[in-house]
Amino acid sequence: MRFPDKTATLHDAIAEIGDGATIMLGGFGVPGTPFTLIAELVRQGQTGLTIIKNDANETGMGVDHLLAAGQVRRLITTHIGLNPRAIGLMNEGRLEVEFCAQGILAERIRAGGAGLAAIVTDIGLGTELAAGKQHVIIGGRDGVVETALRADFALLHAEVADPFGNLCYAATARNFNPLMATAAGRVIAETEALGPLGTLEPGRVHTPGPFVDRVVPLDALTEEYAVVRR
Amino acid sequence: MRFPDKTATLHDAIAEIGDGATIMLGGFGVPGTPFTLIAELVRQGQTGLTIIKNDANETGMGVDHLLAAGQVRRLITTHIGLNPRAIGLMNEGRLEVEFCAQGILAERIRAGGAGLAAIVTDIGLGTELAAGKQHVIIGGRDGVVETALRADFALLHAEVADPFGNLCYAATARNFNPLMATAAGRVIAETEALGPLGTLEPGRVHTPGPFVDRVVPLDALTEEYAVVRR
Amino acid sequence: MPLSDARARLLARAARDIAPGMVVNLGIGLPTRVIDHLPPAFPVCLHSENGIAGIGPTLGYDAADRNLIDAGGAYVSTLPGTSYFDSATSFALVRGGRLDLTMLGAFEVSARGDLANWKIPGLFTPGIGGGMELAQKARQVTVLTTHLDRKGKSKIVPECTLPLTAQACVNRIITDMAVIDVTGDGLILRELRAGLTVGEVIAATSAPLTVPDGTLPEF
Amino acid sequence: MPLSDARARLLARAARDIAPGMVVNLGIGLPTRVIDHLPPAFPVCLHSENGIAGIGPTLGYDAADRNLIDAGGAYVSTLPGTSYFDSATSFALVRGGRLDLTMLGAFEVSARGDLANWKIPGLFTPGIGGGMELAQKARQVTVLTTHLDRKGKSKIVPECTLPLTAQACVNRIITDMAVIDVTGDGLILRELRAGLTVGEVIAATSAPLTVPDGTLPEF
Repeated sequence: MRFPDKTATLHDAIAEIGDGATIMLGGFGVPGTPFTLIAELVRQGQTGLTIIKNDANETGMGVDHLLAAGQVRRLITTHIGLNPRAIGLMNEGRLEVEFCAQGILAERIRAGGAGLAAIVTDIGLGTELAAGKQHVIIGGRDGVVETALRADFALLHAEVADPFGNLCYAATARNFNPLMATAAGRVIAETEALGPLGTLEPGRVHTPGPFVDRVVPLDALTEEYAVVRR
Repeated sequence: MRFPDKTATLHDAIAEIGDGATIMLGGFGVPGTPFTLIAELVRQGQTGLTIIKNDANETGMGVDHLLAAGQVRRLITTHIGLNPRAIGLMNEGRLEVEFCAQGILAERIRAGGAGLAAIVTDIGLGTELAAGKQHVIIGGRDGVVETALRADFALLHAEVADPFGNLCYAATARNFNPLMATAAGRVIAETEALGPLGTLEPGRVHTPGPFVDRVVPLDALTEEYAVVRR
Repeated sequence: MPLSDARARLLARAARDIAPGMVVNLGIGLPTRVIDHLPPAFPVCLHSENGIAGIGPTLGYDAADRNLIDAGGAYVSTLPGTSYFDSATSFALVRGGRLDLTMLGAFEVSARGDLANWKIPGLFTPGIGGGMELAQKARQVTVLTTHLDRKGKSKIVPECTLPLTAQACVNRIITDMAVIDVTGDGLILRELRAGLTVGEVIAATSAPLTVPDGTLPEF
Repeated sequence: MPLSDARARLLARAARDIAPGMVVNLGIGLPTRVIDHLPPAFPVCLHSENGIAGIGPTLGYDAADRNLIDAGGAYVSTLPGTSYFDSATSFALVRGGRLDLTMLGAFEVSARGDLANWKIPGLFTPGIGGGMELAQKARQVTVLTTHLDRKGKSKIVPECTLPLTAQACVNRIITDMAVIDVTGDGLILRELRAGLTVGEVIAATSAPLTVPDGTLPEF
């Protein structure tokens, strides 16, 4: 037995995405953000996108390019404080923004990946984030129903991958990547290093190959991946 | 900065458990079952226990000793087909057994560990496993509410640990261990190898130290851990 | 035809339903044996619910790793590209739609694809294990079973009498007599074991069977 | 007393609330600075919600690892015993009760411990980030803040006017003027910054303060 080879070119991997798609993007700040896949999405110009990402990156980086190009209709996120364009577009009513508590965003994505319909939590009770959401009483206690999130595509950034799609993430670049890897119809991972099958010991794999559809090896890392000097 | 040392003797770690406790036990079959911690629990003789474990092991192994000693009042599990004593006690009404679908048991434990109240799933709809459970409609579809599980104690088996409680599991000995590590008031891990802090690279850790309360290094592995020749 | 030969044909036929690149979970018993009928180096990823994808060949006791089993307790091995994960991730793979195919045994399969394979009240109550989620959530669910039980009664029934594993979950039934698809229009006979007639299969099946026009393929 | 000195006292006082062995999350801004006031080799595990436990010293840009930041974006380092994990596990640690203490900033804290620290409608809407779960679920929630806002108004108020981060979540407030506990009986003044009188603190606090009998400790 052997495993299928899922390596693809940058162009072909992103060309599968159509207008109006819902796309999860890995990353928390710079680490784990798939800047190269995002840049190709900007180049190809798909529009009307719903983006699910922890944050909106910073000016001139990642999600900001999608916003500048007017490709994003809706953003599901936890914090956009470092992106004035995102805040501006939201305030002007040109970008629909749904805020989640960070760990609840993680759980909603994970629930989608795990084939669950929803989770029930007490997070947000008594605040505006629980307003308008379905409630359910569990064991006598009020709970907020947080529905599962799935996407048409997940774009991830890995440190090391093999052609079957086994992925390993560096340090805090892990963040939302392994969760999103489970929660999209098609999962596309860019990787800094691509090794043959067997590169990753079975116990070191962060995202198992069966979750991944396309592996795009990166030739080089652009400036966006570098240390940010503020 | 440094981290607290959580190593403990076998006796002291298990002596914290009182009669009537709810205890999660790692393992799926032999791999990952904390046989030494269980043996000490049998030796100390706490009674009226609720055990949460994937399976009931086999005759003469692990959970079977607790059943033989009459220490278990209730068992929450997925499959006990390899333990005739468990089936017998259940049929005689001397052991209360709650069966869960295996992945739903995993999710209920995980939900407890993640501080959620419940998950909502379509697993079991139209079968006796959903009978009597709370339902909720999510986006127009019927869902079963599966409540989160937590325990007073979780007993785990690790391959490698450090004194802070960072744990790594071998091969398929991982199974329920990392989930249970998050879901108990007190988490006790036996380990085949104990190394100094730094033994485990940060990216290789399966269970982060903050989840663990006691680390019990094993002097030797008993026969129960060995390959089962059927 | 001796049963062992009929079983070999069943297994060989089942193996042909595994397409290159699939992620597959093979249930305990008959389904596990399908793997022996795949060509060498066939590109398939075998999943087991205890937390492994990319299972390699089964090992004897002397070569076994005590920590490396499949969900049935067999000692297995790894291949380049194998991964381990916890039980939550293992079932995320199943329920999240990444399991292309599961092959499962059955006590009963109904005309609309209900499956009963886990409990015989009063006789056999081992618990459901991972079977419910495999049956309910794999993209394709194929039942592998002898057509008749030990008493000679059809296992393919109008309605299941035993507690269900999952409702309307089975897509295909492969037996030692026939290949039958479960469709919105009921059960459709697709293939016959070599040497059997349509009449013999219909006679052995207590649920209604639709037989397409023309000659059916044999296996 | 210059503000910088008052702030240093606030931070030093806050550091004394970190007990050996604790798992602690320090919010962005003032709370992050508490770490500089701990003794060397103090046994504490710093958590950050982006997926790290056991944070080591902050690094300058030249020594930084581009993949190793805390939730505030500072480049940090590891120690022997550090671990990385995904965002779901990171918040399992918080919501599951493994975070012993968080120290957070505030726009407003109410008499019953409601916290508002994330949104000023019309002016500042960055999103909640991880703050809601830290405030709601850490075993101990301490607010570190200047006692007065820039306009000289009390940040400790009878009722919050801004959108809440979480209800009744704050256990203790440490300011540049006082240490105040939030209890079932309201706010209790526990300690004074050296040189201040009880009257001065009461005058600077718009919420009712209970003052215990006897001399209050100074910090």
